Amino acid sequence: MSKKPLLEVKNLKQYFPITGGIFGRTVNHVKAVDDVSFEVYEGETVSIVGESGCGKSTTGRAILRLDNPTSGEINFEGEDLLALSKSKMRKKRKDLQIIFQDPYASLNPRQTVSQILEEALEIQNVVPAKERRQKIVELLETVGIGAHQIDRHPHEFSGGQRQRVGIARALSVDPKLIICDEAVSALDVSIQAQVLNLLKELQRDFKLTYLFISHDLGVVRHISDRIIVMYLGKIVEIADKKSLFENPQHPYTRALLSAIPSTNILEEKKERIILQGDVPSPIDPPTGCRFHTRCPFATERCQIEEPKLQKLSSETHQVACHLIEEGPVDYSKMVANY
Amino acid sequence: MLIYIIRRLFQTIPVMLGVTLAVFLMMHLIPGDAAKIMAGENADEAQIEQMRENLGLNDPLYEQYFRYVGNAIQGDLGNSIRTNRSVTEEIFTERFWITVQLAFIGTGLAVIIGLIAGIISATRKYSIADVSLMIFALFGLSMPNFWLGIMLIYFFAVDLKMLPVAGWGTWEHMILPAITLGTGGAAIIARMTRSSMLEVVNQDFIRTAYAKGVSDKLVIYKHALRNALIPVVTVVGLQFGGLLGGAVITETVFAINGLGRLIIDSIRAHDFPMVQGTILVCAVLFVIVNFIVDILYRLINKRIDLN
Amino acid sequence: EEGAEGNEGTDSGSEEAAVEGGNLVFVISQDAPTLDPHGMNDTATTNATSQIFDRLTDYAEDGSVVPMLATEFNAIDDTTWEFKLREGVKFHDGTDFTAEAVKMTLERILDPEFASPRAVVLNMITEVVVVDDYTVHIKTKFPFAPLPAHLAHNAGSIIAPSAIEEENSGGKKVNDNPIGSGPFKFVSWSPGAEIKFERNEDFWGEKAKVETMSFVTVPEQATRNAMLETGEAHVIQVGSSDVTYMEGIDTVELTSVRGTRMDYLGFNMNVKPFDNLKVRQAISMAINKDDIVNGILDGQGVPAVGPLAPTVVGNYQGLTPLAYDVDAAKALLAEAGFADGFKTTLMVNDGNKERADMAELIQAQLAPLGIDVSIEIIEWGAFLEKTGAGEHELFILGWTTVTADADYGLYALFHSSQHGSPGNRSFYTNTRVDELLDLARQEADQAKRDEAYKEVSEILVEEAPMVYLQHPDFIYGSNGVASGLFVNFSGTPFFKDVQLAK
Amino acid sequence: MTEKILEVKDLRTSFFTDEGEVKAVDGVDFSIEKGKTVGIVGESGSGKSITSLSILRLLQEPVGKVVGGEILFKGENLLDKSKKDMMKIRGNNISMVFQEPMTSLNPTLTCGEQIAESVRIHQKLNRKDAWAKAVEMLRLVGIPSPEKRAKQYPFELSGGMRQRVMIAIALACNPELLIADEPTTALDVTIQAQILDLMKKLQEELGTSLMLITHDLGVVAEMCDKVAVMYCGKIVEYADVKTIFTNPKHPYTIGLLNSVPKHDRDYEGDLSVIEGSVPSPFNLPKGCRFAPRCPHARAICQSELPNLETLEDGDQVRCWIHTEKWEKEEVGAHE
Amino acid sequence: MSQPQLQTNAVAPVKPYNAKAARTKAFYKKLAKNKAALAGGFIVVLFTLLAIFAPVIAPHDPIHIEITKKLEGPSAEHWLGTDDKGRDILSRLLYGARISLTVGVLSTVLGAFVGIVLGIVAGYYGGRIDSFIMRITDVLLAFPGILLALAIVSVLGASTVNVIIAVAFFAVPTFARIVRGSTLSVKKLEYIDAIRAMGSSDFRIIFKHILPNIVSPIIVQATLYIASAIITASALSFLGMGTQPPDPEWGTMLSQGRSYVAQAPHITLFPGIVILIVVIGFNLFGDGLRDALDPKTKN
Ligand SMILES: Nc1ncnc2c1ncn2[C@@H]1O[C@H](COP(=O)(O)OP(=O)(O)OP(=O)(O)O)[C@@H](O)[C@H]1O
Ligand SMILES: Nc1ncnc2c1ncn2[C@@H]1O[C@H](COP(=O)(O)OP(=O)(O)OP(=O)(O)O)[C@@H](O)[C@H]1O
Ligand SMILES: [Mg+2]
Ligand SMILES: [Mg+2]
Repeated sequence: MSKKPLLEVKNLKQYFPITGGIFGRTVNHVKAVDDVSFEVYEGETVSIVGESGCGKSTTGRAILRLDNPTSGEINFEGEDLLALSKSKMRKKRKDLQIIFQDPYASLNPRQTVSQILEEALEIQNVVPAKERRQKIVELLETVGIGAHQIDRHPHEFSGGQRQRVGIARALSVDPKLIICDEAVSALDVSIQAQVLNLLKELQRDFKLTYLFISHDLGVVRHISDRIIVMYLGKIVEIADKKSLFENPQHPYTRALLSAIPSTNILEEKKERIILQGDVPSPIDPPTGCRFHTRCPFATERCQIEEPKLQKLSSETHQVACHLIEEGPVDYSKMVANY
Repeated sequence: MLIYIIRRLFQTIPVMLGVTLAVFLMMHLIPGDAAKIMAGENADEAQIEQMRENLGLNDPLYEQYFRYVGNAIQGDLGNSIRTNRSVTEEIFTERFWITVQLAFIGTGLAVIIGLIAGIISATRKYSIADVSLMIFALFGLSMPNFWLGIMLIYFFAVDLKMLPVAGWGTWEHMILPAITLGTGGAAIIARMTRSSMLEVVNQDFIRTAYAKGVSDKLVIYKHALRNALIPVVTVVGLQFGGLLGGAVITETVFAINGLGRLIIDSIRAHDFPMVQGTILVCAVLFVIVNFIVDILYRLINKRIDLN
Repeated sequence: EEGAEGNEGTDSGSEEAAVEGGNLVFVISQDAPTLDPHGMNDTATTNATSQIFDRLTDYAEDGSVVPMLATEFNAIDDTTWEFKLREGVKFHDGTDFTAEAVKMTLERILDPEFASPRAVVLNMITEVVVVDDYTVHIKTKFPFAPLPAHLAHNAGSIIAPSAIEEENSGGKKVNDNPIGSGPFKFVSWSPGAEIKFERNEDFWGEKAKVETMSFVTVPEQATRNAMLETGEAHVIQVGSSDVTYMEGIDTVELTSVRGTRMDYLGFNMNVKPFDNLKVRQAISMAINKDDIVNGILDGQGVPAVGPLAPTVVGNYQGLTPLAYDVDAAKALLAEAGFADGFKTTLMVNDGNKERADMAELIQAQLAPLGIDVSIEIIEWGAFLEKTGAGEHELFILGWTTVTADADYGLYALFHSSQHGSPGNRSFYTNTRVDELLDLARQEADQAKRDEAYKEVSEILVEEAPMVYLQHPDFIYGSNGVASGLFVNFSGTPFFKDVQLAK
Repeated sequence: MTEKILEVKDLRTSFFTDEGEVKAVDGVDFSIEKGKTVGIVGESGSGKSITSLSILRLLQEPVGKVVGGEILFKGENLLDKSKKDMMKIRGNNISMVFQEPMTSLNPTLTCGEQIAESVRIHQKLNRKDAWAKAVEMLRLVGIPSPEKRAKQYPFELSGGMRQRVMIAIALACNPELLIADEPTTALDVTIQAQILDLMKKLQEELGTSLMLITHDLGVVAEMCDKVAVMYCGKIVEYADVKTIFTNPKHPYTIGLLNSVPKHDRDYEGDLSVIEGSVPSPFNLPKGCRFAPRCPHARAICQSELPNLETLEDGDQVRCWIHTEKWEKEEVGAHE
Repeated sequence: MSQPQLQTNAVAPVKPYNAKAARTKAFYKKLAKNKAALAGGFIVVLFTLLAIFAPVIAPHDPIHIEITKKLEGPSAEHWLGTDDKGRDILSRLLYGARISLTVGVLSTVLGAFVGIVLGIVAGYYGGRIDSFIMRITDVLLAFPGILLALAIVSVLGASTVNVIIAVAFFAVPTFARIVRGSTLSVKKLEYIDAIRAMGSSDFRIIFKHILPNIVSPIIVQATLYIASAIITASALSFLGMGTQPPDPEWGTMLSQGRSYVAQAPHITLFPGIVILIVVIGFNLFGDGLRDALDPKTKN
């Protein structure tokens, strides 16, 4: 893993206005992503996990400038994407691609597979018009779709195959970074495994960097190098895979990990941490630490002061929690709470 | 809710301004000269000029407009060119209530018939009743209503002598106009109810109701209908606008002295203040009804956030 | 009075049993815009106000002028007329009718500030002098023979001074407070819908038979017909095309009156090719007036030979109109240099089915001459404006000689001082015609006047500034009326004597 | 052997569509013992939901129809019941929780009303008592301040709370059997944990039997006593939970278990996968439905459908490998 | 690179086939199954043909006046009788199809065009433009439709062209709203984001990706709107503000003949029936199209 960050996200904020009033005045904001910073290095896979609505997709979309972030910087290869002009950004898009969750909605139902890919090639003009057909066949073969299916429409494919077409489209412009937003969540396990393997293989072959967004920790553990845990628009923990799964630090991460039902039926069942209540609304997030409303360890300080991401002993592990500062946490208390 | 109502009221202001501006401009683009019309066929130039001056038609357009809006806010819509009486007074006589009555009876008829037909159709999909009701609805939708009105007169009043030909007052007078006016709306509501019902019936919560052991009837009337009504209610609001427009024709055919006829007469006579006034009142009426519908809609459909 | 025909067919089925009192329903197509007899110049106003107000003089069935509120009238010099007034007449509010009422009424209509659209009927009057309570002198600008006829017109309705005073002092306008001395009193009015009247129990003459009366407005012809058919309406004005059908209905009686109206196809003589006499004559000859009368009026009218209807005092029916002859017309047109015809526009006002029908028929009849007519139906105000300003080619219009006197029927239409909106929309100029019209206007001797009008008519036929099409009849249908409906030559119905059937 | 509350025998359900008959459920056999939990897993479209809907006879006739088999509830065949009888059973003896908490509640009725309705119908309680019961049920499923919540509409509740309301509705009449069709799929893991926990607790308290449909093997492992694995409208393996996870017999079960990425275990390299994808319901293979994707398939697999055979350890498997015929088969028909 | 380890769907039908054709075929199949839609389509096509070939089929000159033969009932010479000026009603109806269908279609196309542009702009760009456009449609909607049309015709004068403009005018808000709604929902689909992430211009997104995907509701709405446009046009004629004589527009014929309902019912009856049939035709066809284009409906 080289130490050069390919992507650097700094203090990214994405507030969506809630409009109201007579003239569509903004009355409030959904603080979907609130001051998030992280890096992605070339060739690695970084995952973002967290509960629904915590701002995973929003982060991904902001990086691609699919929405216009409220503030922050997104440095890609040293260049701030948010500062680029519209037309420059359009050219830049060649280097950053996205694969979406819904294999049904992410392909235009009116286009054939070859039209979809050809359009992608045409927009970025990566290969001359004459060679496009050849390139399309190659691309499809790469993702495991036969040349005879080139003129079919998306609805004639299974979900897994559609996802492959989506991957082929992303690959068509030779991107450096691919954001996979729940790229396998909608697929059946047996198909999901196929696609995950394909993604891994492509990464090896094309030296791709992935920002992998998912809520499935099993998948994340399988594919990632490093993992970012988000809660309500904030990063609560960043760590490499091993230390995150084996030594989670943030109470939320721990709860998350323990909440997943295990198939390991022979093992003694671990005590589970069951969080109380629901995720609060991102419109008026709790003060201080956003997790304090559900955290069994919350202190007064947690309610007032917002914890910052701090490096732990291991360089690659960062946590945003006041408890950590006060030494190791006794997580048995959490269990007892349940 | 109250805040919502107030805010929703405020939202109607730009619409109202737009409406006044649109009407005002339109009326002033009309060829012809109000002064000349008033003066009559055999009048001379000097008389016409005199009349023009009296009517303030020589002022710049924007001045006329601002004067108009300013006065309108105080309930003064100017004086009719034709009768020289206050437009507000002229509108808010009996005729206003007649049209409101007519439109509401028409709407009521449309809603009642439409809903019943729609529910019958939806609950007995593809039955003879369904097919014939939908054919009727299609006819209702496809019939020019002045034609329907005249046909009704000749059939029920002239041939069968069951009902009076024209006029307004007793309930007998109201039947034919209400049918004429309500038919189109009934057809639309029937079709809408049917498709809305069929859509709702396929939704998950209906399955939930069945899984609870709720009887068919209760599922239809308690669970499905309530939800199916949601899109229908909005249509009713819009229908009301259509009905106000339809009143122009119905009132003409049945010689009912309502706003619709006032509008037509005024347009013909280039009675600007009167046309402006009546159309404005119709638009206000429409906006108010839709405002009420909106509130109703929110009462039925609690899903919509009141903020 | 040459050629003047009497009215006919005014008797209703008298064998029906009549009842006293009752409510008479007269269904009209358009409500009166005002109940002020000075307020508007249109038929609907005339119809309504004629029931409420009396005039100094009146037209008899034959069109002659007879006394009404005046008992006698004489010209005492060239420009002064003396009127002796009826005594014991009371207005509806109980005030007495005196010479003061005449003075106030006439001064009101002549007041330039009041700008009555009807001032034109009486604007030759310069002064009204009250001699005593029951004598007035009316002075005119110039010797004006037809003054009694003009005063018989609805514009000459005598309004109670009390009503005028109230209006002047800022109270109710005459429009809302029409007080006359006529057979019916005004009760209430919902504009656009219904006017209610009741019998004037103190009427100076024979009292009205019905107790109450309402004028109900029904804009849709089919609806009016249906109402007459079911008896919901007692009286309606019947469209000429419905006459045949109505005749077939047992309960419906028809009353038909020859009118003083003349419908015409006008040329704008200021524009080519209508400045060319031959073109005008050719067009006159290509139009089959019988087709128009029979086809559009269903025979309910007479083809016009000249500008004046047979019912107008001073008309001359011995004229030889340009004969209907398509071949001759073609030849004339070729002589004029239009062998292949030309394109032109025919303007008609909207809202008048019969005129639109005429336009279509004329369009079809001119087609064989190679004249390609496109019809432009425009709104009444715009129509008057354009034809008044000379922005037109062909147009169809009508002129009702409301006073039944030739002066009213010719002066405005053909005098060169009347170009444009005053009435001469053909922009016709002929010094001899001007001379004759001026002369006849000031001549007291009817025979001399007739002579002048005869010559004018002959010139007008020859010069063809317009095609005189027809004089339509006024047809009223009644159902449930026993007797007594009277319609005058300008189509105004009078309900004083109407008795309802049992 | 304990009492069987539900016994499904050779259930067949078809949809008659424009394109032809879809045999959504094609001969399914399983049973649920009193107080126990049976899990049904399988790929999307394998017929899990249709099986459950068939049991309650909630299919949309005439498009979908049970065409064969028996559904014995406490020994009585539900397919023979009249509509009225079924109405009495639904929500009372058997209730159901659906997958989508967002759409499965009537948006125009308050939560309390929706719970009370069920009680009113089956227990003939009056309005007031039914409401009290509804509030009690909300409290039971762990909704804070239930009196207030009962008066709220579904849109005012979060997904997890709605699912609790669904469960409250289902359990309001103390049913003997609860069918839960993917009750937690739409929920976040932390909420899922809450719900699963709740269901387990309530099941223990009330002694309800549970039929749990899911595609999450983790959930199955945590919740179930027995597991039926479905593939293309058929049960391919039916065994108790331990056997399924420790000693799966059917190649599909094995493939399925291996292709799930585990969050609690590290491994290197690629996941093992099941090649290919589920056949189209209109174009089902003649023999074993799994044969086209099966790494072991032989000629007989392509041509003949195996039966669900009970092995010595009680595991039921639908696969030729576990039959005597297998040894006699030629190898290499596949590829 | 290494061959991906799995083969694609082994069981999916692999026979070579043209996908677009298949989809179109499925659409037609669905449409063909809907008898009402077929009947509607038949009516529409029939009247279109009649309109096109009117000069060939019509037995008489539609504007030739033979005043002596007016108000004749149906006969061998005049199959549907003559009107109040002795013109052949059949011929007038045939020629009238040209005007009425043109009014219906043209006003719909015109209104739809403006509506689509406004709707797409509002839906795609959102924000202030959206609010502004929607306020305009609010204003237009606040006028009862026929009044708006009346006002426009009285401004512009009564003629066929102006009727088209007027009827088109009040189609605008309807289409703008539908298009805006559809645009909003299509805009949310991931493939729009995907193509945006590719670096596509707004222009391409709107015309290549959004527009084609919202044509179905537009076409359905348009078909239904043609029906109401024909009716509105005839209502304007009734009020004397429609197509002017001698042009044989159906509504004009109907309203001109209405004074003869009692004495010569055929002259209103036939235009009335023709309007009814054609409007029903468009309605049925539109409904059928909607069903055929809607993936949710099966039967
Ligand atoms: N365009 C938008 N306008 C307003 N709010 C938005 C918009 N997009 C997202 N949000 C809100 O921002 C928050 C974060 O959404 P986001 O889609 O990033 O969540 P996520 O972590 O991807 O969740 P999921 O797992 O459900 O995909 C949510 O509360 C969402 O409602
Ligand atoms: N209304 C219907 N018409 C036609 N086919 C249907 C219908 N409903 C379901 N099917 C078919 O029945 C089969 C089984 O569907 P079912 O819903 O039981 O699957 P499932 O196992 O519950 O899948 P999932 O995990 O996606 O919920 C599928 O092949 C589906 O296509
Ligand atoms: Mg997301
Ligand atoms: Mg399912």
